[in-house]
Amino acid sequence: MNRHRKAVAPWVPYLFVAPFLITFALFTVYPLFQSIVLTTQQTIGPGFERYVGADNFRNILSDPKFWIAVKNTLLFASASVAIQMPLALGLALLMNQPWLRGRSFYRLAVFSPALVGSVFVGIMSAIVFQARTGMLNRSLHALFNFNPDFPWLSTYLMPAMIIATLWMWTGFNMIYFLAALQNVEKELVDSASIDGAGTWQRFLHVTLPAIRPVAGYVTLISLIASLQVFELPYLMLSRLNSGPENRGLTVVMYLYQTGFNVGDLGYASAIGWILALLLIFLSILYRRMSRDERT
Amino acid sequence: MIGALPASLLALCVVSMLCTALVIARDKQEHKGLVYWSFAREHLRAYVQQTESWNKQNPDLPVHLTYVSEQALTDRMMGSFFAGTPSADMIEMNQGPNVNVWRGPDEATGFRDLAPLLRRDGLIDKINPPSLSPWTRQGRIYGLPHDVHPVLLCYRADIVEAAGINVDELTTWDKFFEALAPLCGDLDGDGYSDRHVLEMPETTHFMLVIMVDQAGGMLIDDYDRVHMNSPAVANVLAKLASWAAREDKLTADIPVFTAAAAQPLLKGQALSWLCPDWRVANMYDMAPGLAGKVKLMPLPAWEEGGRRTSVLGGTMLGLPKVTRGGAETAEAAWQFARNLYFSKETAEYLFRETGIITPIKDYWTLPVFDEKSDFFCGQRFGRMYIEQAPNVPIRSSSPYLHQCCEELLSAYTRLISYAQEHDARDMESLQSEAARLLDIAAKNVQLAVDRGTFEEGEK
Amino acid sequence: MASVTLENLFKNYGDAKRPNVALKGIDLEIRDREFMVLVGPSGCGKSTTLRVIAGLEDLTSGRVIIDGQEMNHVLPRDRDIAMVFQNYALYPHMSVYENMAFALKMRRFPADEIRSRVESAAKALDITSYLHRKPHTLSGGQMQRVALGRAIVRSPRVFLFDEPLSNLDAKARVSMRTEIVKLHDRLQATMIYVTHDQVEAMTMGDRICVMNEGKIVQVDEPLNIYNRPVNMFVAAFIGSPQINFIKGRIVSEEGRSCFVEQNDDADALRFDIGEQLSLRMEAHRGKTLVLGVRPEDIYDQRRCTATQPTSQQFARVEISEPMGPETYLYLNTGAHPLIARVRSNDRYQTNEQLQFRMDLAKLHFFDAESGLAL
Amino acid sequence: MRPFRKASLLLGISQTMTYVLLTLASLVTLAPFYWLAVAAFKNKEDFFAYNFLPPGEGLFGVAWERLSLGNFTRIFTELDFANNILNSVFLASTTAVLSTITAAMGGYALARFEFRGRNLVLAVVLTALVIPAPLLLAPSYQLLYHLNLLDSYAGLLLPAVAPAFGVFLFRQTMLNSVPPSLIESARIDGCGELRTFFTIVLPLVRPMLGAYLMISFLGTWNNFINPQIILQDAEKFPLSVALASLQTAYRSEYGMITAGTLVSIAPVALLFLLLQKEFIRGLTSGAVKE
Repeated sequence: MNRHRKAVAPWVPYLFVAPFLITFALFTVYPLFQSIVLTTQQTIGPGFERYVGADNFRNILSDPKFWIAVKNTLLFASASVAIQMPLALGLALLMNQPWLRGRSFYRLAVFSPALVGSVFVGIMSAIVFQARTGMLNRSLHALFNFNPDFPWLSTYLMPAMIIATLWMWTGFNMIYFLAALQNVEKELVDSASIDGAGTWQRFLHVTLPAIRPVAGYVTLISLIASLQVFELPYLMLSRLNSGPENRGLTVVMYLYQTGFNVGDLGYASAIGWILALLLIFLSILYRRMSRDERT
Repeated sequence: MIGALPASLLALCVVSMLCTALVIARDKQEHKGLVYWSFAREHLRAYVQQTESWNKQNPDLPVHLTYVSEQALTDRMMGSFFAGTPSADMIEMNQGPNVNVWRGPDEATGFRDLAPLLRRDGLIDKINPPSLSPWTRQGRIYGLPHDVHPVLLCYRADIVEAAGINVDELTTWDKFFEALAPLCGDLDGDGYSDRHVLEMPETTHFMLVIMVDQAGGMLIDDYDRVHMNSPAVANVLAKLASWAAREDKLTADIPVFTAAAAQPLLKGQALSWLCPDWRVANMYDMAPGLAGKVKLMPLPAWEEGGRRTSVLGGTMLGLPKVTRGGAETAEAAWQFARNLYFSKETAEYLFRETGIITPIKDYWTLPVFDEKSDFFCGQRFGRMYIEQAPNVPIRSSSPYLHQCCEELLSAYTRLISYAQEHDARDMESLQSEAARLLDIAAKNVQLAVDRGTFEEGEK
Repeated sequence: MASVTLENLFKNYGDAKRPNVALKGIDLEIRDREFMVLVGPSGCGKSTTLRVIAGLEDLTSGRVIIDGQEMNHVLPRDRDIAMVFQNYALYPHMSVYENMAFALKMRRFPADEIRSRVESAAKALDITSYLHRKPHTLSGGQMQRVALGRAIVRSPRVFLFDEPLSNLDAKARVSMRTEIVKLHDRLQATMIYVTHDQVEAMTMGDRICVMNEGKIVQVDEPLNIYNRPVNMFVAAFIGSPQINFIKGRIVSEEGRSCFVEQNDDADALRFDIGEQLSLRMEAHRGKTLVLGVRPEDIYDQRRCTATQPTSQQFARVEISEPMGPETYLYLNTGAHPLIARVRSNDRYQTNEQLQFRMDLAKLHFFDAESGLAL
Repeated sequence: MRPFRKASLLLGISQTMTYVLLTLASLVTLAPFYWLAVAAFKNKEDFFAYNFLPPGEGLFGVAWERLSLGNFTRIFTELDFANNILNSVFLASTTAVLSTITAAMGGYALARFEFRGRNLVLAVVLTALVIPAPLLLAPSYQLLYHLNLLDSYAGLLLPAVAPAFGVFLFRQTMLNSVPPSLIESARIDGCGELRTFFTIVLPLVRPMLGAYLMISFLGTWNNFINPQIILQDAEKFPLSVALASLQTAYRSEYGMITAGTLVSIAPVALLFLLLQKEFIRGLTSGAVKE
């Protein structure tokens, strides 16, 4: 057989992936496998482990606290994505007006919270949402005579968390939508208006379908990120407290608590894998849907 | 070749290399000797003198006092216990969420059992017995108690006494609430109540647990048996919920323990608040404006003649089993810890700086505790706390304690909603609802207890 | 300068189980200084062949020989070739000068040598005035000139062109076409040029290699390809408008040979093919075959001054497209459509009945089954 | 004439509405920053006493004399803040540079090379994208312990060097904006593979490079759980850990927390202003084009 030599030496691709692959294999893939092993164990830290088979999964399914975490996480994710996407799109549409002046200022203003990081948003939310003395209640009371003791951090913990997330990420997603809108072919919009489509119809039938791939991508990323929400409630509730009636308990927070405070790495890994499977399922679903759309 | 690369990458490269050089060039602190972690700067300040004299006498094993924030301390301590890696030689930790330190059999616990040492050195009887309880697990003592933390009630003497109320007569909570309720309500006319009888946060369980402890309602015992669904606990919850849910809301949901709490107290939003000894320093610092306006009193009892105090929080000094120095430094660490915790100077300093009273009974006679305080209108508050110190309730060291507290808080908030929807003054229905909610709570905790396979052998 | 020999090239993109064969035994000899055009529809393997020559693609089997040297194991950069890409492949962050100098710099040419080479190439291509501009400020035609310049400065043994004009507008395409031809004349270099455009193939190539489905169909000089296509594929691919195909048979009628369209329709074509053709097609009498007639070999009866034998038929004009000097007539005989290319002397009305003739000497016949020319 | 005037009136209203809405949105997003900035200058007593500036006799009815730099001087004198800043800059810039280069190289290989095992690597990367990070915290801690990397910068840097997300982003970008013909052209021009990567490919993905540097810098800068768990020695602490440790058992130093937050936002804000254009273009280059 007369093998023709490739355009590049066969080791070249490996040279490029090697730095990534080696560290990735060591610090991601290996611990990942380790975590699978852990799901069959109950531990007190890495030192004490006992094989329990499928007990972890069985216990999780009958653990009311886990289901509260699931409920909270789903509520948080669906609400924040459902509000965030239209809001981000709306802002992007406003900012996409050709005659708008000061666009870069508005863009920067709306985007700026994403710079701060969820650590600071968490700490800040803990102060801002406080009853009576917090900035939010104080402002709302001054403006609308709103209840100054409104319990954001207890009864309305979930809305408070959603508001904090909206504040933080809406501008970030708006950037994606803005870029997508600027990529919509002007001819399409023009031809639609010649065809007699009103503003709303143009948006519905031309603009929206054109930005759909981006919208899908942004929605998926936001959904995955918000299903993994952890740092925000962790710092907002200052650590272990998951709020009254566990109102601030999310799946990843429960994972962290059981793993790092209780020390049961097995239980934590099992929780993590349940979440991971859900996320994998979601992204497969998304890929299916976007593939169907293309064909 | 370099010219083609984006400036941002190059700039960061330069910054990175520069910082690397600086970080490498930086002097390395040598941690020879014993490392002492504490979560509180205030404590460390009290130990400086002792440490300096120790270091003079033991130049080979100097002690390094290190402040580590509570979160970081818990994370790192648990991390090193779990991994079996050395952390510090002495760890001063706060009672609270880190109850999981006590999970599993003794071999799984990161701290040394100090009971044999305490007995050997004849020290065990010097300590106020209830103060040992949070650090005692099934007969083993894992830490030296730092404090007693009895709880008194702090009240706005300026307002209460101006209204002609004599607090000495208010021996039970019922009487207390009844007497002070008329002072409360909407003062500025915006439609929202801005004066309440008692600070009782609905977001954290700490104050709630004080009340339950005072009433003698132990949540869970040392052998992980759940008792939280007892009538005593139900009674406390029902009463508190009744006061919280009334249309003239008598308890104030204030974010306690934060600087934010000081403002409502200054403004008189709460007429009284539960005040463990350590909160005194907190008030000095956060609300100096309260000086001369507040007084302390023993807690009103739940029943006539009942306990007039409770307990909240606590610090212990533990000696981790795994250390860098191994067995050689272990005895030195014990020496240092014992000297520190059983020292008169430390006891005095701590009280002066933070209001915390010592668990060493011998020192309770020190004159410092009889000094009059201007902050508390001339009261000898040290003495008041010490009088209650022997009466503080016994506490559990169950690893499930924290979960019990959380479940208790959940039951409480649910009960408040129930009371708001029904009749907030119908104690009978509130009590039965409280009992029902507590049964659920107890069942949830029991589920977690049953899950644990490591504790099985101990039962 | 160099010759290029391709020996039995096979290229399988898939694997043994799921083959995806792009080249199925390519044998081709490109002579020194020749301008060879590889042409064919997309997916025919012409670009793959070019990339194999460049060394950008590995082979499943076969040999690539440049100037007698086997190149299979030589890296692209060591083959001494230059390639011009469809999308110009200019480095966007480098100026025109830097783009042209890049390959020389990589080969460690001395700086003054680089400068003189780039400048003379720029002068030849008339791009001196924008040597210091970045590619994105240039028009498509200008960019392709730069790409050409980049190839020229190297003075490689072989130039490879991968559809270099297909991204250009019509006008630029025509001017670049002549530019490249002139370049070939001046440099006297071996050039291999891939295109799907038969006009480029006809006008530029010394020889044309028509490819289809991974195989070479015909290699010949342009006019030979046009006049003597080896099969229906080549006949159809080369020539615009496309050749007309009519399926039918040659039958004997009253002692004469007639072509009869295979169609039940009353208007089916039927005409006498004359003696000469009759003799030539003797062997194929009665078989189903395909008649090919190029549009320019169909005449309007009124304008026909031809002395050569012709057929005579009627058709209806469906559309006439005046192209300037000539007009394309879309005719319908009633049985099927035909395209004719006639002089623009006359005006044609839609639906006008037209009598037309076909040049019998220029008729092509193909086997209906194999498609091969008869 | 009339319908025209009506149309322009409508346009005027919608323009005004747009400005009003955008200004409102900006106010909502900026208000907490304003609060933060003001709070950093307030003393303990005023911190929660007033929402924004304390009212007084001074200019604009503000008690300027009650504001001070006290919180700032305290973070630098009472804490080792300068050292924390150095640590943060070191960690963030080194992580950003290293992870950007490895991610770009990996993404390039996955997008533009054929090699055995590529699809496997790709599948693992895609899976890793949806793995919740805390799931790896426990086994990673164990691993770092066995590698003797606890309480070392290497223990923080090495795991951060292999970002699945970065490789994914760079692969997308490479597919979109690095035409294969350019690489082939470089190959024919005699350019080595590494050189092609650094001189041809990297400049082509410049926006993504800027964006990813930013993302990675920001992520490390704000990361707090990993350094908190992995580092033991206070001298090695980055800003985030130092700031979080201001929330102590007996009191939370909110004045110092806000001042520290303000100081720690400044470098990222500066970096963002510098990289803004590339960041926004790069961020979208992975998603917008198909």
